[in-house]
Amino acid sequence: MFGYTLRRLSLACLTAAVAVTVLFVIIHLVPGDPVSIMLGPRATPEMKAALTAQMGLDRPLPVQLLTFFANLLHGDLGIDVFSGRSVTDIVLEQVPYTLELILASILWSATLGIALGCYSAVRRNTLGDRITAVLSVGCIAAPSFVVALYSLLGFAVALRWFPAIGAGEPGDWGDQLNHLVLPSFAIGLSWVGYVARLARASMLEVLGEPHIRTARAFGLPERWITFRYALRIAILPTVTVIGVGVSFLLSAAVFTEIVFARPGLGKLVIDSITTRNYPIVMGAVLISTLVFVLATALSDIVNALLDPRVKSSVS
Amino acid sequence: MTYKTRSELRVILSHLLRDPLGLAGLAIVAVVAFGALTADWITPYDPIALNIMDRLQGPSAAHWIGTDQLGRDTMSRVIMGGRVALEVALPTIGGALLIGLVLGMIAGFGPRWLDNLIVLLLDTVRSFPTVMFALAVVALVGPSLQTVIVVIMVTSIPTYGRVVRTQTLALKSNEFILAERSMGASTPRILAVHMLPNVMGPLAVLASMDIPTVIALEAGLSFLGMGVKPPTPSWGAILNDGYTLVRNTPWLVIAGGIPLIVTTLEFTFLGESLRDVVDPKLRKQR
Amino acid sequence: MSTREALLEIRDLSVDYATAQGALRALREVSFTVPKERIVGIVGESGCGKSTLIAAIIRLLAPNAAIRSGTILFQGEDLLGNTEKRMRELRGTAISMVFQDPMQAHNPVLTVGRQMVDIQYRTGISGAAKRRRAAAMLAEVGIPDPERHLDQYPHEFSGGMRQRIAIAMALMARPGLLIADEPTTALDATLEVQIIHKLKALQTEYDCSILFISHNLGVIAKLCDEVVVMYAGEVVERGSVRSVFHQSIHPYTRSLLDCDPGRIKERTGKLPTIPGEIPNLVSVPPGCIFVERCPDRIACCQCERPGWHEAGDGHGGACHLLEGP
Amino acid sequence: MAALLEVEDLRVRFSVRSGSAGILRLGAQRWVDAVAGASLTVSEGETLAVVGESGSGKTTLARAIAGLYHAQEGSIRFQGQELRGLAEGTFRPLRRHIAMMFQDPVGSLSPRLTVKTLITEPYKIHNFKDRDLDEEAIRLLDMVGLSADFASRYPYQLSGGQARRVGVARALAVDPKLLLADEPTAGLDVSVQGELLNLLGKLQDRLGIGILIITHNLNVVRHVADRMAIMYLGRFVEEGPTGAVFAAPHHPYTLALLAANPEPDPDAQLNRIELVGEPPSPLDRPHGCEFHPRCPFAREQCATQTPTRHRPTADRHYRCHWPQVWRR
Repeated sequence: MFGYTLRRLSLACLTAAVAVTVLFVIIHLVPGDPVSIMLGPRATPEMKAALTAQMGLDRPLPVQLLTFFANLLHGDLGIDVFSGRSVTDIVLEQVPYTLELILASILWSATLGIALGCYSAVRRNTLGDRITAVLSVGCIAAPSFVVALYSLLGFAVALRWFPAIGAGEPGDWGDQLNHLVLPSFAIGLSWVGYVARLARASMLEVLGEPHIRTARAFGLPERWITFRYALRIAILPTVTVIGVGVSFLLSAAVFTEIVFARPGLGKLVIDSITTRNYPIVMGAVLISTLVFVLATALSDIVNALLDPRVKSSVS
Repeated sequence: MTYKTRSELRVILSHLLRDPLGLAGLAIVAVVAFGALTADWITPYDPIALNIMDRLQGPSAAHWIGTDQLGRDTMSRVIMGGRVALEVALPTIGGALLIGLVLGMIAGFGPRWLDNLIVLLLDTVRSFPTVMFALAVVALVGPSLQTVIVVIMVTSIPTYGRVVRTQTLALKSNEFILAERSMGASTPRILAVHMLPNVMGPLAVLASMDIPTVIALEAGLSFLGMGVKPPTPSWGAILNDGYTLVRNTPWLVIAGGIPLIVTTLEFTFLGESLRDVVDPKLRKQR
Repeated sequence: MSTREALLEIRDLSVDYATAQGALRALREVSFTVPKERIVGIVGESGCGKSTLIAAIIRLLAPNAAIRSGTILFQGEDLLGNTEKRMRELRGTAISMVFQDPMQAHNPVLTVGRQMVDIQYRTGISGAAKRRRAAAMLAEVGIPDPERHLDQYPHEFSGGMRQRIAIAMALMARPGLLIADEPTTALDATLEVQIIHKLKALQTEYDCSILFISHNLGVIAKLCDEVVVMYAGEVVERGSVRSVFHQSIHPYTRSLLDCDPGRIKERTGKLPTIPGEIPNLVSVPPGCIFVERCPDRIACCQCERPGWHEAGDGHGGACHLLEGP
Repeated sequence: MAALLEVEDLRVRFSVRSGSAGILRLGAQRWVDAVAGASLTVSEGETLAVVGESGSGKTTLARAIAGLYHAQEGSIRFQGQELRGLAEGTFRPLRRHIAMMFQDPVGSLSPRLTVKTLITEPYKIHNFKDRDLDEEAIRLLDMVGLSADFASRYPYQLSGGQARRVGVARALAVDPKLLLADEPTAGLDVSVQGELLNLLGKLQDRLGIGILIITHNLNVVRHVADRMAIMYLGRFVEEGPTGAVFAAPHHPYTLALLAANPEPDPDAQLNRIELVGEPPSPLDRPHGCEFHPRCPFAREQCATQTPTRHRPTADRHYRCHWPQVWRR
C-alpha cells in the first residue's frame, strides 16, 4: 500500500510538472502580450520595456521556464506589481474559500447521489427508479451558473432564506455555513444527478455479478448484500469519478463565486482580469491545476485502499 | 428463422421514437437546430440593432419577451443565441472528437513509449480546470468566439482520447482483431474497418452528452463577459444583462435561462437515449 | 427409482421466461426425485434448462421468470409455497450451492475468512468460534495452512483452490442437499478429478445428497448414483446411472452417448453427431420435443407428446417407442 | 511427406510487472517463459495435436507461430523459410498460407461485418482482384455446409456451431497450406463438436493441408490427430503417434491426463493416478524435473536433475527419469 501511494504521488508530481510546463508554453504561444495587457493601451514603449525586463520576459523561453520552475520550488510565483505582495500569498489566501466550497459540494452531492443510485438500483424498473432517473438527468443538464443565478434570485433575494453574497463573518462558523448553502447547492446539483446515474449503473453491474448470487444462495440478509457485499465494490468507480470531477467542480466554483460575490480562486481570477493583473491570473490557474492533480491522486489512493485487488498487484 | 438486417441508423431512430424522453430530446434539438439555421429569416428584429427608445420594455405584442437595456428585441436575441450556442458546440466537439480519436488510436495501437507519452499529455491537459484555463487565455487574447472554441476544444480532447485509447486497447487483444492480423490485414485496414466502427458508438454517445456541457460552458463564459464578444447575442450574455437589471426586467433572466436549460436538458435526454441503443450490454438483451 | 426416502421431490415443474417474442417455456413438466444420501446427476446440453431448474429450486430465478405450475417438495416442505423469509432460512443451511465459475463466485473485496464467517450469521456462536469453524472446514477440503488463508482475498487463490473454498462454504452448515452447478467445467482435467474425488468423499462423510449438474457424461458416470437426462426443458429419461448409460431407452440419450468421442476408441473420420438444432421454446411444437433430430421417429411423434413410461427399477423415459404394442 | 512447419527450441517470453503499468515503472520487472524451448514439425496433410492444460503455453505457441507474438529464441520454418523475426511486410504475403482459428467462435468474428464480408475478407486483404466475391461467398458457405442465406447475417445472429463453420470458411478461403486451430471445439456441445471435427477431417483429405490443433480435450485428439504432443509449463514432455501414446504413455503426466479423462461408462476401469496440488506458475519453475512436485512416482533424482529427451523409437520422445511403459 505504501509503495502504491508513493508511486501514485510521484506520478502526480510528474503530471504536475508537465502540466505546468505545458501551461507555460501554451500561454507563451498564445498571441497576446501580458505586458501590454497589464499596462493598458496608453503605455509608452519605455514603460513596456521596463516591465518586460522586470518580469524577465525578455529572456529566452527555456530560461524563463527554468527560472519559473526554480522559483516555483520555493513557492515563489513572483511579486504582485500593484500591491507589492507575494503572488503566492494572494492566491493561497483565496484557496481555503474555494476548497471549502468544493468539499461542501462534494460531500452533500456525493452522499445524496450514491444514496439515490443505490435506491434506484435496488428498486430498478419501479416508478421510483424512473422518477429518480428523470430527475438525475435533469440535474445533470442544469448549468451550474444558471442554478446559482436562479437560486440567488429565488432563495436569497425573493424568499430571503439565505444570505445572498459573501462568505460570512470570519470566525463565525454558523454564518459561514449559512453562506455555503446556496453556492454549494448550485455546484452540487448537477453532480447529484451525475453520481446517482453512475452509482446506479455500477451498483446494477455488481448486483448482477455471480458472487452476489453466491451470497444470496447462502441466505445472507438482503441488507448485507446491498451494503457490505455490493456497495463496497460499486463505490469504486464513483470514487475515481469524484476525483476527476474536481476539475468540473473548480469550473463551477468560478461561476458560483461570481454570482454570490464569494471570495475564492474564481473571483480572484475574474477580478485580476478586470484589473489587468496578469501574474495573479497565472498563479491562480497554476494552483488550481495542482489542486486538481492532487485530488485525482488522492482518489486513486482511496480506491486502492478500498480495493484489495489493486493493493496486491503492487506488493 | 429469418433475420432482417436493418441499417444502424434505422435501429437508432426507431429506438429514439419509442422512448418518450429521447423523442422529446430529438424534437427540441430539431427546433433549436432549425432556429439556428434559419435565424437570419425568422428573427422578428435585428438582434443587435440598438433602439434606445424601446429600451427595457416588458413583454408585448411587438416584443414577445420584451427588450433589453439597449432596446434590442429579446426574442430575436434568444433565437440568435441558439445559433451562437451551436456555432460553439459543434466545431468544438467535432474537433475534440477527431483529435481525440487520432491520439487515442495511436496510443492504443502504437508502441508502448508513444502510448505512455500520449497518456501523460492527455492527463496533463485534463488537469487544467477548464474555466480557469479559459480565463487565463481570454485574459491574454481577449474574449471571442474563436478563443472559446479553441480553449474548450483543447480541454475536451483528453476525454475523447482516453475513451478511444481504452476501447482500442480492449479491442486490440480481442480475438477478432488477432484473427484479422493473422490473416495479414494491414494496420490501417484494421484501424479503419474493424476498430473504428466499434469505437464510434461510445464516442458518439460521449459527444452527444458533451454538447450540453459545452453549451453551458460557452454561456457561462459569456455570462462572465469572457466568452463571445458583445454585441453578439449569447444566452449567457442575455443572462448577464438580466442579472444586472434583475429588479427592473425579470424577463431577461428568464429569457436567457430557460432556452439554455431546455436545450441542455434535451441534449442530455437525447444522449441518454442514444446510449441505451449503442451500449452493447443493453443491446444484447433486446 | 430407488426405494430410499426422497429428500427433494420435483413434480411437474414448468417455468416460463417473459421475452420480447413471447413466453419462453424454459421448463415443461419436469419431475424427478433426489433420494436421501444419494448423488443425482442432471445431464444435458446448452439450452436444456439445467440452470433454470436449480434457480427454481432455491427460488433465485431471474426477474422475468415465472413458475407456471408444479411443486418442489424438500423434506416434505413445499418450497414454492414458502415465504421469501423462510427460503432465506433454508438457503445455505439446508440447501447450499456450488457454482460453475470459481473465479467469480466470491466477493473480490472481502477476505475469504470474512465471507465464511458471514454465512454463519445464523449460528449463535462467537466470532472467534466461527473463525475456527471456517478454518477447520478449509482444512477439511484440503487447503493447507487454513488459518493464514482465511485472511487472504479470493484473487490470491487459484481456480482449483477457490472451488475447494466454495465447497467448504457450502458444506459448513451441514446441509441436507448440495446443489453443484457444473462445478468442474471451468477447471483443468487433472484438477477436475481431485474435486470429484473430494466431493464424493465429503458426501459420504456428511451424509448429504448432491444434485450434480454437468454436461460431461464422463463426470456424471464417475460420480453419480442416478441420472436425469434433460433436453430442451424436458426430462427425457431418468434412472440409475448404470441402467441409463448401459441400456438407454430414449433416442436422445443414446445419441448423446454415441456422440461422446470418449466412447469411441478407434479413430474415425466420421464422428456421430445429432443434426439439427434445439427447437424454439417460444412456440413449442406439439409433438415430441426431440422429433426433429430423432433418428428413430415414427408417425405419431410429430403430433403427440409422448407420455412417461417406466422400464422398471426406477428407470423410465418419455418416448413413443416405449409404448407397448 | 514434406515437412510444412518446423519449430525448433522456440522461446516466447513475456515481461511481467508487479503493479499497474504506467510511465513510472518502479515495480520489479520479471520475465516469464510462456513457451520455454518447444520443438515440433507438421507435415503436409498431417494433423498434430498439442495437448496441455491452462497455462501450459499452448495458445502462446500457436500465436507465436502465426507471428502474433514475438518469439525471442529458436526458429519457425515454414516450407523451409524462417518466419521468426520477419518484418510484418515480408510476413504478410506468407500469411495467406498459414490460417488461424481462434478459441471463441463468435468473438473471433469482427462484430459489425456480415458473414459474407467476413469470409471474403481474405480476398480483399491479399488482393485477389479477379474473384467474384458473391460467388466465392456462396462456394465457401457451401463448403462448410451452411446455406447461402447466412451470407447476410451478423456474428451475433449465429450459434456457436455456425460461427465455427464461418471461421473455418474464412480460414480456408485463400487455400492455406497450414491451419492452426486453437481449441476448435471450445464452447460447442458434444452433439455439435463431431460435425466440426468431421468437417475439418473432410477438408484436410480434400485439400491436403497440415493442421496444428491446440486442445485440452483428449477425446478430440484421438479422432483427429496423427500425432500428439503433451505440453507442460511451456515444454513438451512427451510426443508420439496418437495411437501409441494413448495405448502406452511413457510420461506420468500423460498418464495422469489420460486417467483424468473419464469415460461415459460407470463401470469403466481406469489406471487411477491422481496428481497432487496444482500446476506451478511459470514464474516459479521447480528445479530438476518440472513435474516432480506433482508426480506420484517422483524420486530423489527428479528434484535435482533435469531429465533429457529420450527417444525409444524414431517417432516418439519423452522427458522423464523413470519412464515406465503404462499399458492401458
